[in-house]
Amino acid sequence: MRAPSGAGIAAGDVLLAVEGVSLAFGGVKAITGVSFDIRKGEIRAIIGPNGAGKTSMLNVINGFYHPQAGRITFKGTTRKAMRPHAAAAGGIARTFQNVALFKSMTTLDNIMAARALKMHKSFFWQIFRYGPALREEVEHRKTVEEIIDFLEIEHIRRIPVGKLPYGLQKRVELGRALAMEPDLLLLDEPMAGMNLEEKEDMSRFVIDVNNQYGTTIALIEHDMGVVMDLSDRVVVLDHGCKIADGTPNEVKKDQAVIDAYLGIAH
Amino acid sequence: MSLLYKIFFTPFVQMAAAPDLLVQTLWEGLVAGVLYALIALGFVLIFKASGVFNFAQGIMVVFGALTLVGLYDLLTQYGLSIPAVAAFVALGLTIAVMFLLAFGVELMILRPLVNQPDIILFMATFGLTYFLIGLGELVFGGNPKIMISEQLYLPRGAVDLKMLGGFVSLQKIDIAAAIIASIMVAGLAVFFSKTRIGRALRAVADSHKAALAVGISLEQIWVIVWFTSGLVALVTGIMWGARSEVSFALQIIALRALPVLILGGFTSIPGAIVGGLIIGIGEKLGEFYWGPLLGSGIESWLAYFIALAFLLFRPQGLFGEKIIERV
Amino acid sequence: MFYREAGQFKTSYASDEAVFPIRQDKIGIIVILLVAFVAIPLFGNGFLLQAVMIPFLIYTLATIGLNLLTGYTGLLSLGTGAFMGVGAYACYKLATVFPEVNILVWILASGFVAAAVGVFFGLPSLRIKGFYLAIATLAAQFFLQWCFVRIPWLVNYNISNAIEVPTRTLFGIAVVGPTASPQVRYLIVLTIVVVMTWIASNIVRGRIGRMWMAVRDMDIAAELMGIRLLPTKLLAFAVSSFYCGVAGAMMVFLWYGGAEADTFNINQSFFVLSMVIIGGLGSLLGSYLGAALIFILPILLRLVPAELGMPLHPATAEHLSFIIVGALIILFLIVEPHGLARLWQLAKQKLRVWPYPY
Amino acid sequence: MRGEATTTYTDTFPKLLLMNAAQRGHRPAMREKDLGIWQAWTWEQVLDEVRAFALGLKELGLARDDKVAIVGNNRPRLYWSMCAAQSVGAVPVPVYQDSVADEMAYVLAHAGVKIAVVENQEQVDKLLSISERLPELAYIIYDEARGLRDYDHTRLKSFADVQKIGRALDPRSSALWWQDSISKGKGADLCVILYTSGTTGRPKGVMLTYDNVIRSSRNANAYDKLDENEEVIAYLPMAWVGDHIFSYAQSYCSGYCVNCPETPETIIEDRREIGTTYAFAPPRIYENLLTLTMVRMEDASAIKRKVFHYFMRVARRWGEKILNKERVPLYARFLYWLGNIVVYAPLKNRYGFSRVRVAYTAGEAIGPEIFRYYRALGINLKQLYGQTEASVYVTAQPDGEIFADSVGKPNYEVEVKIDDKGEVLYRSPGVFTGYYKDPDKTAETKTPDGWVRSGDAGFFDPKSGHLKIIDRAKDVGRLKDGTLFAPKYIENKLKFYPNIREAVALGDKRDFVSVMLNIDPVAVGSWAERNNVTFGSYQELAAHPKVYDMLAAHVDEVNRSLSEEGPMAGAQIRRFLILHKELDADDGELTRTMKVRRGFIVERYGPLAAGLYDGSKEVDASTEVTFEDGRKGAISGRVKIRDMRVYPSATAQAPVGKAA
Repeated sequence: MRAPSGAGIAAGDVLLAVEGVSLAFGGVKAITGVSFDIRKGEIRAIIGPNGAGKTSMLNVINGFYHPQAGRITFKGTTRKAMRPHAAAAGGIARTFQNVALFKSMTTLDNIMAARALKMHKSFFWQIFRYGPALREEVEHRKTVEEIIDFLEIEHIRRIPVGKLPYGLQKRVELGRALAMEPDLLLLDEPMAGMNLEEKEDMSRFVIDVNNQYGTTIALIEHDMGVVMDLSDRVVVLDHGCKIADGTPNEVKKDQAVIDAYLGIAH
Repeated sequence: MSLLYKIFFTPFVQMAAAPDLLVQTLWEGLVAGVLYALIALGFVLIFKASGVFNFAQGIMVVFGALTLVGLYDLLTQYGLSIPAVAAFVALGLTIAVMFLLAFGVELMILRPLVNQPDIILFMATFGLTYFLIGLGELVFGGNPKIMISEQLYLPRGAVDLKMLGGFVSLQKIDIAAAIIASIMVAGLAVFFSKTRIGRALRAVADSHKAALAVGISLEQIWVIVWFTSGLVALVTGIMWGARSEVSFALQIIALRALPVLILGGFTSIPGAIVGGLIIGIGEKLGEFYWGPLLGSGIESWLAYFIALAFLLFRPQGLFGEKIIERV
Repeated sequence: MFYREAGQFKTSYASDEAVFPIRQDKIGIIVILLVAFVAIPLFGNGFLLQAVMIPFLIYTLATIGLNLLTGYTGLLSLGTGAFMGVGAYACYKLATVFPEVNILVWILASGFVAAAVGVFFGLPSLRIKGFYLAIATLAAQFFLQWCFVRIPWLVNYNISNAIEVPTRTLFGIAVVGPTASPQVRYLIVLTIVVVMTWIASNIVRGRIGRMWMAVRDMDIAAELMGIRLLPTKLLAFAVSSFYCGVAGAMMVFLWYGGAEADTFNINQSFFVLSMVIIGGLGSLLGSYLGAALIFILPILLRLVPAELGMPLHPATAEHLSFIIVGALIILFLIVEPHGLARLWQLAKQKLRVWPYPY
Repeated sequence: MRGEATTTYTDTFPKLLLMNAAQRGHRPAMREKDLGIWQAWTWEQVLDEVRAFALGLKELGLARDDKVAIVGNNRPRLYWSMCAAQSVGAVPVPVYQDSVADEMAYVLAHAGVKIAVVENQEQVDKLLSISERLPELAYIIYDEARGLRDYDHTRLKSFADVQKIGRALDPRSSALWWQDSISKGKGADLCVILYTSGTTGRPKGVMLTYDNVIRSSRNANAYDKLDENEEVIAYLPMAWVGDHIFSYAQSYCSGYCVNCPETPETIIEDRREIGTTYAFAPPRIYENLLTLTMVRMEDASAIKRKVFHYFMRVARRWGEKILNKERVPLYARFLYWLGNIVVYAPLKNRYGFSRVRVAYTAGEAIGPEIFRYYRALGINLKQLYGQTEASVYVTAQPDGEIFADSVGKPNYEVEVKIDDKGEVLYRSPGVFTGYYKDPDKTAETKTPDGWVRSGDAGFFDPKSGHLKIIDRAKDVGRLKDGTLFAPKYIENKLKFYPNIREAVALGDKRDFVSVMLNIDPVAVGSWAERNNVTFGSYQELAAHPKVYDMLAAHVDEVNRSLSEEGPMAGAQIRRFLILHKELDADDGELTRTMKVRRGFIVERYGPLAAGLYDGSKEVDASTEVTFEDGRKGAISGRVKIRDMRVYPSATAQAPVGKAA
């Protein structure tokens, strides 16, 4: 796995910025005027009570939802809204709150599938699975095997992911995202529903990904302990509005945040 | 140029020129639509309650009609000389058969296949279709039969209304069909909104637990639903049978009714009714006024194109709300 | 228990991803191919070839075609029959307009016409899913069938309004038409089907196959991974229709020797669909097994009683076979919803871990 | 029978590497399951890798006679680094990768390690944590970079980087230098230091020369006719002499291929994929495999179970005979052939033993049941007796001469003798030169004329001429008349009977041998039901005359077998009793690992012990016990004592076996 293309952005510079983004379904407001940025190489946490619009925010960032207002700047190009394909091609990968793997496919195929964008050999070669197509297949298999090795999931390589325990599925999903060699990795509650040990493993992987490949990571997480340990900066949402933004310690002390978590209405 | 002319001008001229013909066409479309609606209703009932796309609906129509006629023949052969009595006894027996069918389906298909993917259940009803075709033909023979209309006191002949400087002839059977169908629909509507079982059925559509809360087991509900749509099928069968004849060709009309589902949605009863009418009328108008351009027989697919065209603008169907996909 | 895999290790990804990575399977497939290519043509009688093997193989190809669409990409189609028809009529037109070109070329070429039509009718998959899409494909079924009936140009204005297959030769041997021997036609069909199966397996094991399955299992995730849904689905429609088209062409030119519009009616579609389901969604092997069961079973139902000396009235036999096939479909779905392929898989797994239970 | 060892041969591993690269350059030398497939290296490629790394080491300042520690699971690069170190005249010191930091600190300090080649972050952290105690440690070289990205790399290098350094040198001159440095090495040089995991006291560094290792490896290869076509799988600790000989030395000598598993968890699958032809494992490995099989078969369908058990009976009856090429009736051959198709071959396939030619169990005694099971399947499982000090091979069972309770005959060029105290001594080209920096210990173990004290007591079985190990020498006692008394040996013989749970043998400094027995409540209980013997309690059952009769029969059999075993004949059992209570760890009668604590028991059951020797027929005993809930209570009862007849020694005292 080679380090992701920086696209001329040095570590510490803004990789992605959302400005005044608002999103609503019918009448229901999910996000209202939220702005924040993610710097290259950092681990950025997005936290907030349930229904704060965290997941919607990720959906906006990788173009699954199209906000009614606001701008999104990714790698220096500003758009009104991302498009899923553009986002993926531009190097945004993600995992999902409740695992969205390809259930009937094996671990290997799931991760290989994520290489689709990077495989270009023509249909003609595909049908013979020979020459360029085979070479391409093998070369990508190698990359994928490195990820499998990295996540220590060799033993489930050939098992359909639907049969795997939840914790492992989460890990495979991370692997699938990594296989896209993303510049920005969005993790939607990567540790939800895990036991302590699994959480520790997952945290280790997240950190390793961040320092091994220098991948920028934005994650949603409920476990405050984890957030405080992992993240460089935290943005806090509540009822679709940003109520705080800063280092874990700053955020921890912030009154608005405390209220929000105590459930005091605004 | 002249083609566009033919498409966008001539037909309307014709309509204006002979309004009585237009009315006549509309009427026929309406009747066809009512019957489509009935079949669609059968689909919807089952889909709502058991999430099954019942491919066998069409064959149930035929099977019902066949059974009725077949039983009638048997009865008359073995002594029952008074046609009317025989007819209604046969009707009763047929209803009983439809119940057995529903019961069998629940026992043999739904229960063992509960929680299987939709396509599996769909295939099962497909197997059921084969089965019923085979059974029907084995028992009653494959050759077309005449529906016992007059024995059931279904009117015949036509009333000719003088209007708009012409005649509009309404087949009495069509009027009857329209009326019966409307009664049927109204009845179902009442059944669903007023009765306890009916409410349970609606609950099932939302969640199986809810149904259990009402205190009716899923199995019972399935039986009821399949029986109900069996009755609907039977009625449809009688109507179509009375208009043409009772044969396996009838099952094709079930396929004709499918576009109604696209239009109305799989789970909406009003959708089925309105959709049925739209398709029925659209089909007749299209065939009568535009058909000649393409050569006849276009009604075999016209309905689908109407439905698809409609769908491109409103994917959620007539009465469905917009779906927000979540991840 | 016959799988002795100790000592079979892979030192390259290529060999690890071979079609039959296990030696015992390789041997098995070779044996089967020998039987199919040598034994059957040598010893099989006309009936076996004409009434059993040829149609079985042709249906297998159609089943593979539909399986690529429904099994691998999760797009339920009820228009298979029509797409086969497109292949047949296209082949007929091409073969009669350009008689100098070899017929086999046209049989394959007709697949492309079918593919084009398939793509067109796949367009609705942009907006609709599941059974809605299935119904949309019925539009194709009825419209195309209507075309076959209503457009005499397709059959060169024959009075019979049907396709009449002319005699054509390859290296001087009649391959299609009344004079073509069953052996020759069988070998041609077999070759085409085997090659196209191999190609299909290459496609589904590669990038494209994974994209299809991804779309099938979780289209949203696939989209967010940068897989464009519409092109992927349309490609599935194209390839699927290609296979069905070729199957249709072969059906008319190498089996029936003639056909009319009704040959490709909706029942044909359902027939093939049931083969897919019984065989197993998303399995090439299953396509063979399904076709075998659904097609050969009725034949047996007709033959067996006769052999037992109590010949049924053909009509009765017909009805019986309907009943039994229907019952069997339901039974199979209950026993193993994932079809014969899954049954085979389980059996094979048992054999591999023998004597352990797991 | 002389080994080929006397003929002139290549005398160091680097030279052997050159030879293999020249003779069989394109044959696989090593494989590792990595990234999903078996990455393979031919001898030529290995040569290249080793050369690059060796030159890199030299550039890092590694000089002759420096020590290089090797820490980690079996990985090709770790094996290469051994040869690389040797090629520049340094000495590899493999260390147990699971030893705690403190232990490791001792070994590395004691060996004075200059460079450590380790597997991964885990080991690096361990070493860094103790680095201040290792002043001589100049560099740590790691194989797996994972997680080490941000570490300070002044003293830390990746294996690949070191190779880069080596490859960066001018090819010609550096190659010449390397050749020269290799040719400087000779057979008498120190080859490796293996630290014996000290059960008692500090680990001792066993020094072995090239001659030691290479000659005994060659002899072993000759003994079992191993050649370059063997496939072995390396999964035992690299610091264990067994692995060193088996996965390194013997491979270099015969040119066979060594395979490293993907992870320790996947070992069984990996073994199956490779299909090893030559296997080497301590008994527990075989035990685990057998247990796994039995557990799995319990879940199998009834028919399958029946088939399995039926054919296992067939195998037990005939399998070994067929394997030993004895004459067996035709129907038996047929049945076995059938069973082979249905059960044996598939099972062997599951184990990955389908292609195995020779499999050894060593390290400790293996249960005869387990041993026979594998033999019965047709796997050529054999026992050998070896020690680090001997470069493993002392004795081994020749093909066709297999006994569950012997460790076979001396290997080529090995002399074995039993001293008057019954301790086994051996002398061979393989015996070590001494313990590193520990002349006293060396003197204790190694006599001036080159005999090594094994510390084990044993004797040569007069019938087979096989060596039998009876016990640790220090545990072996003497009867008053001076005859040898090996309690564990007798106890084990008794415990092979399912009815006997535990046995405690008395006799040291006494007139004769007597034993206290513990019945196995399950086995005896079911026996009682079958023979409608009624009993209310364990005590009642234990005291039942019929039970006594049954055990008496067992003891009698033991006596007969003892009588046939030369030196053991004198130590037959004269009297025995059955304890009225189960020996229990909670009462301190057993260790937590379920070994009997002889001394403790003797004093705890003083009256009984006395009774055994004062000739009384029965003794009253009362013993305090601890119940599950921790309450204390007393079990008292009348314990009968049986006299047994002894057999005349079947053979004269066996001569001190000199097989060489």
